[in-house]
Amino acid sequence: MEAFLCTEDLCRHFGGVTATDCVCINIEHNGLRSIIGPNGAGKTTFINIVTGRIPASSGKVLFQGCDITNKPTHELVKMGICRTFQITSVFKDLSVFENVRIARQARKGGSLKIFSLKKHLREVTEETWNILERLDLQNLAAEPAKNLAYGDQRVLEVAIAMAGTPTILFLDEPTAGMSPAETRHISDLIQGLAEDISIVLVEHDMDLVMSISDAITVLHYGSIIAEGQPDDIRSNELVREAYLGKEE
Amino acid sequence: MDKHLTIPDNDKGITAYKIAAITVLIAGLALFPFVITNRFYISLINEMLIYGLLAMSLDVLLGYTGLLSFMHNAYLGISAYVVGLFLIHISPSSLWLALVAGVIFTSVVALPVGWVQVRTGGLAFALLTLAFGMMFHTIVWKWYGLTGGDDGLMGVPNPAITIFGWKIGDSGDPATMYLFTLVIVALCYLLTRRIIRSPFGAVLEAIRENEERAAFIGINVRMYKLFGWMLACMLAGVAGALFILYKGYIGPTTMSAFAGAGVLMMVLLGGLGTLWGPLVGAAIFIYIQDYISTMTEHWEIYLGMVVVLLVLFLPTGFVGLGSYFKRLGKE
Amino acid sequence: MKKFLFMSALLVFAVMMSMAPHAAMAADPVNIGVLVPLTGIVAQGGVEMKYGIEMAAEEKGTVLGRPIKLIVEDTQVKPPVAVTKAEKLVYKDNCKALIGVFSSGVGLALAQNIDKLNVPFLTTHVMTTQLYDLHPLVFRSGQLANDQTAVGNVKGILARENLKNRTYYVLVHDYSWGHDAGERFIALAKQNGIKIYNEKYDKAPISTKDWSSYISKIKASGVDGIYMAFITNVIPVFAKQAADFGLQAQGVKLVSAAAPGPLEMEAGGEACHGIFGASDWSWDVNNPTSDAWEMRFWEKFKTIPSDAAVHSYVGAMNLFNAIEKAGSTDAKAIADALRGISYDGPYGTVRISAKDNCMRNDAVLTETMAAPDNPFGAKVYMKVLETFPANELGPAE
Amino acid sequence: MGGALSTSVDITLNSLVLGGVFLIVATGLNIIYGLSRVMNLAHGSLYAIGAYAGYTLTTIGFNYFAAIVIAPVLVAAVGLLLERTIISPMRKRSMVYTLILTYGLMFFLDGLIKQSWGNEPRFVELPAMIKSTIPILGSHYPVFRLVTLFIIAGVMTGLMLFLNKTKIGIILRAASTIPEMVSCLGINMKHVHIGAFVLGCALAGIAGTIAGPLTTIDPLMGHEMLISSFVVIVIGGLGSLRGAVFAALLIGAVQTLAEFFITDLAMVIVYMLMAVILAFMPRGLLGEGRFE
Repeated sequence: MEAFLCTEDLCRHFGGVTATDCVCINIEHNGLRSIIGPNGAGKTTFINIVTGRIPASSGKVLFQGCDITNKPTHELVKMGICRTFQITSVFKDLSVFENVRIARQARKGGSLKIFSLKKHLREVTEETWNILERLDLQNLAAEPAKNLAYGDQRVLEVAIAMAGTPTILFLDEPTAGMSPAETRHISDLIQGLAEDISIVLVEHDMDLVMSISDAITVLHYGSIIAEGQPDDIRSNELVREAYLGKEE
Repeated sequence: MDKHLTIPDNDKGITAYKIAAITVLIAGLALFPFVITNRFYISLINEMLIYGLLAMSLDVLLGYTGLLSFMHNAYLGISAYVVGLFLIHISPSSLWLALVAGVIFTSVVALPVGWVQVRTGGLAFALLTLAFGMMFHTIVWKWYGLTGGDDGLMGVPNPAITIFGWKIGDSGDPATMYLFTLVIVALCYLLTRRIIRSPFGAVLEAIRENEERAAFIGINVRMYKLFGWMLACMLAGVAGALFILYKGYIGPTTMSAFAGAGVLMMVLLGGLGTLWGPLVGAAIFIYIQDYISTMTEHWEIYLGMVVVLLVLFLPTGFVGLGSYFKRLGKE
Repeated sequence: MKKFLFMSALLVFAVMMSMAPHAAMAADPVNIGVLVPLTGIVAQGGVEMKYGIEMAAEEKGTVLGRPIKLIVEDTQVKPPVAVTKAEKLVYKDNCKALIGVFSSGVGLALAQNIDKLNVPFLTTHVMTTQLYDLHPLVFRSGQLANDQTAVGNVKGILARENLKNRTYYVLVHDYSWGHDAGERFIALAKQNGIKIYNEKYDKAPISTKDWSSYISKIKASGVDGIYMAFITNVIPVFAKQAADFGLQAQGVKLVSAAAPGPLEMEAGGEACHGIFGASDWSWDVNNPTSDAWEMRFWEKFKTIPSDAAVHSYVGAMNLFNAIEKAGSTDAKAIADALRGISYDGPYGTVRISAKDNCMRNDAVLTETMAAPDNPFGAKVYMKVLETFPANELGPAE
Repeated sequence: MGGALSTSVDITLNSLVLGGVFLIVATGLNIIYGLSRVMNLAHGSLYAIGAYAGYTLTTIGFNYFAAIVIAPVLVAAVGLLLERTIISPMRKRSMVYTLILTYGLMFFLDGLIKQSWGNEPRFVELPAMIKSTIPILGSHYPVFRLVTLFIIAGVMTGLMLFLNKTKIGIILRAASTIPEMVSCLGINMKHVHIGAFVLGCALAGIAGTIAGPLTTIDPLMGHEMLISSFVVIVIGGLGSLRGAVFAALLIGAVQTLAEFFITDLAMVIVYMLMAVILAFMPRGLLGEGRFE
């Protein structure tokens, strides 16, 4: 069965340093795959290449069979490949509602209308409210994004990504800097999403990863050292070495 | 109304106060030439309106799309020269044809320039506008045969202003020209205000706020930056056409780098991202430049001081004053 | 925000109201608009023009029994600024005539707007030949026009052994006056057998500050004479930089299309020695009227009397006499009175020709050199070598 | 007296002198931008203040060489005053406001120059021994322009030694590449910013004092120099000192040749090159430039 999204020998060099070393990965239609690895393992670089933020040095990225390597970001998003960032990236001065609405409008179309008013795009407005309600942000709708608490801003960013009706969603350390309560809220949310779309989660919180992932890939120095179910990974010798170093 | 169809706060929309304020303002400006028949003030307000339109067009670029242009007055200059040359050489009476020719030529020039400009952002974009602006300035300054070089364009006729055949007056007469300018500037303002509040305008604001996130929600950032650039240049083209009709003269100094940065100051004086703020900013700048300079030779010192103090203590400009005090009140 | 918007709309409206002119002043004095460059590179020339006009107004006292009120505005030698200031003088300050203006670019731009302004416009330092018979309300009574200077310079060169058989390199400022001065000299010089190195004369932008490449080009051409048409302030600058390259030391002679002002020559110092040029006057001219005028000017302003000042003085006198002769401040009446009027001033009779609205007067050929002792403390002065009668200068009448 | 050889000597030396002045002004601008990310539009006015300071010093009795040392110190003092009062609060603000602030500052300084020194062009009295010309390959070239070349070379080598050899210099260079790291090493970034701005202003002052006798000293001399120095730092690569050397010599040569052969459109080609580099090679000629 042809993979939903797969990469063939994807490489990326920064000068002499190889950040991504011939990674081949297959991602299914839905379900939650986590990518873990020590700091500097090349997790974020991998996501940056796949989502078009930085060009690949060599190798291919295939999405539903067609080659999307180095395509411009906005075309990838139109195909349903969305992401959030390690450092929260939202529209600070715009209201929470506008943050999600503009994402919805960009995805649904209507951006070229220069004479009609925003409220004339009825479906966009309605769908925006639905997303906000699903993520429990509706009572913050009028607040400018910059006034939100850190946790809420992370949730907003997920909302923005969801407004792009993604078919595959890359989440780059969504729970970084969150309180346990907020982490639980996000992980329930992610699990809910994973039912109908494919989620790729980059995360350091091992308990979270082990508890909700369907499959885990472990990166170390840019290449895959282990892949499989959470239980296999927990007991895998190579993974422990990568994290804890060799026992003398 | 169903909650799901309302957009919270972001669009105050047209309220009674705002309509009243705008009508009072436009009525006041329209009655002005009949109340005060002294042609000096009519010309002064006329110049304020024209530079206000130019400052507003720069605000579309800077305040709404977040792109800083050093020499936006270059596109005013190009349009003014084209309209002037059209009136001198092609047909001295057809006003509307000249205006359209000016705006179209400016857009035709602005398109390829825009295509190169949008490949950059931030400081590179600003320096690129300086490079292109100085290029146009040097061409106009050196092409003595066509543009008259340092002397500027001489002998630009004043065609009659006719709307659908009905002759309103001669564009040489300040009162008629003033009303003509007022109508065109008001139309451009209302049109631009509508565009800014449209879905297209929302995309521009998203690009201003966070260009990378805008790309990551599916916006073709370069294409929309180019549209924003074209809108700003076309409005500057209209301002240029009005300038040559009002002043009957255009020279390289109007297109210089320092006049360009002057327009930047007008936008700041007025207030970024408020669209009508720059109109107020232009009025203040012209008032200082034309009126105070008759009082003292050293008006530049005062203008420099005003700008420095403004940037340090009141970055939101005079128009932002209101929200500034409101915030002070709230804290 | 809403309330604020309403308030600011009223504010703008109120500001406009406040600019309305206060109660019309008693229409007692005759207002004359003076347009001179008080900032920019020719500010010194502008100040001297202002002094000349002020002196004339003071000595004339009244016109039509009413005091003369001068309202001075700075043109910054920029055409758009001059147009705005002229509008202010005529519409706001109700001036009945405009006088002054330095540079042809500004003069021609104002002449274009004269129908709107509808007042007589007497230029005292606009040398372009385009002013001949340009407009019924536009006059010249001041610095010689380019054709008159060309005649003076060519005659002066032909009359001097050490100037006659030189090859001249023509370098001009790149604007209407510079081109006009260059073309006039080259045409007349070729008729009289004076050798010209570059008949397609070289043009340099007005903003040029470093003349080294132009000087190197002149050195490369091996000429022994330069005919320069620069704005007066730039003459000593060019002369000094040419001296730095040793041009004058190697015997190159400089002939100028415009006469530099005395203070600029002082600043230039030795490098300005040996510059030839035709002009209307220099304080070396000695006749009773001229000597008396020099002393009055020196007592009043304590600055070296210059031709820019004396032109403007004579021009102002012509204007005041014309208003007196016209018997009213009506623009057309003053204009008609100006045609044919004349004034016996420091450099003889200055008559405004009825045919082309421009003045005719005697001219002198001068050479700059170290000044003899003089009451003004000048170190450099323009020695009068030869005088040319008015009928040899300017288009036939 | 003519001859192609002597002309080429003239052209080369003239373009070297012009390029040298561009280099010093551009390096000042580069140091200020490289270290404190402040694009100083008032740099041209500081250049003009340097020229006027040199002029006033020579008129009140200092000789030319003393003036060349004292004037830049005065301009550096002005720079320090400006940095402490209006530039440092701008550090955290967006680039747009810094540009507009320095533009207002330029208006303010130009107005002050006009008020204190008036509008007429001023001339610097050169010491007698360097007023003459000496023959080089058949062309009489002014001595003081050669002296100026040596001064320019001296200033640049001094600067390079300062940046490469002294402790402060290394800190300045390090801070221009990775400001965050330098502050982690316990170096007070405030002093680095002050040092950079003052050094940049001093360089503008030196260039002004040197250029005084070469060109006309009038209030507007700073405007053109500002645009030329922008062209130089962009083509050389923003913040790249070595890039500025090549770009300055290139622009100096193009401008001198354009004036010599009266090709009007030469400067248009320069601006086109600037546009191409900005759009397609933002790191500049040597690929060392960086846009923040």
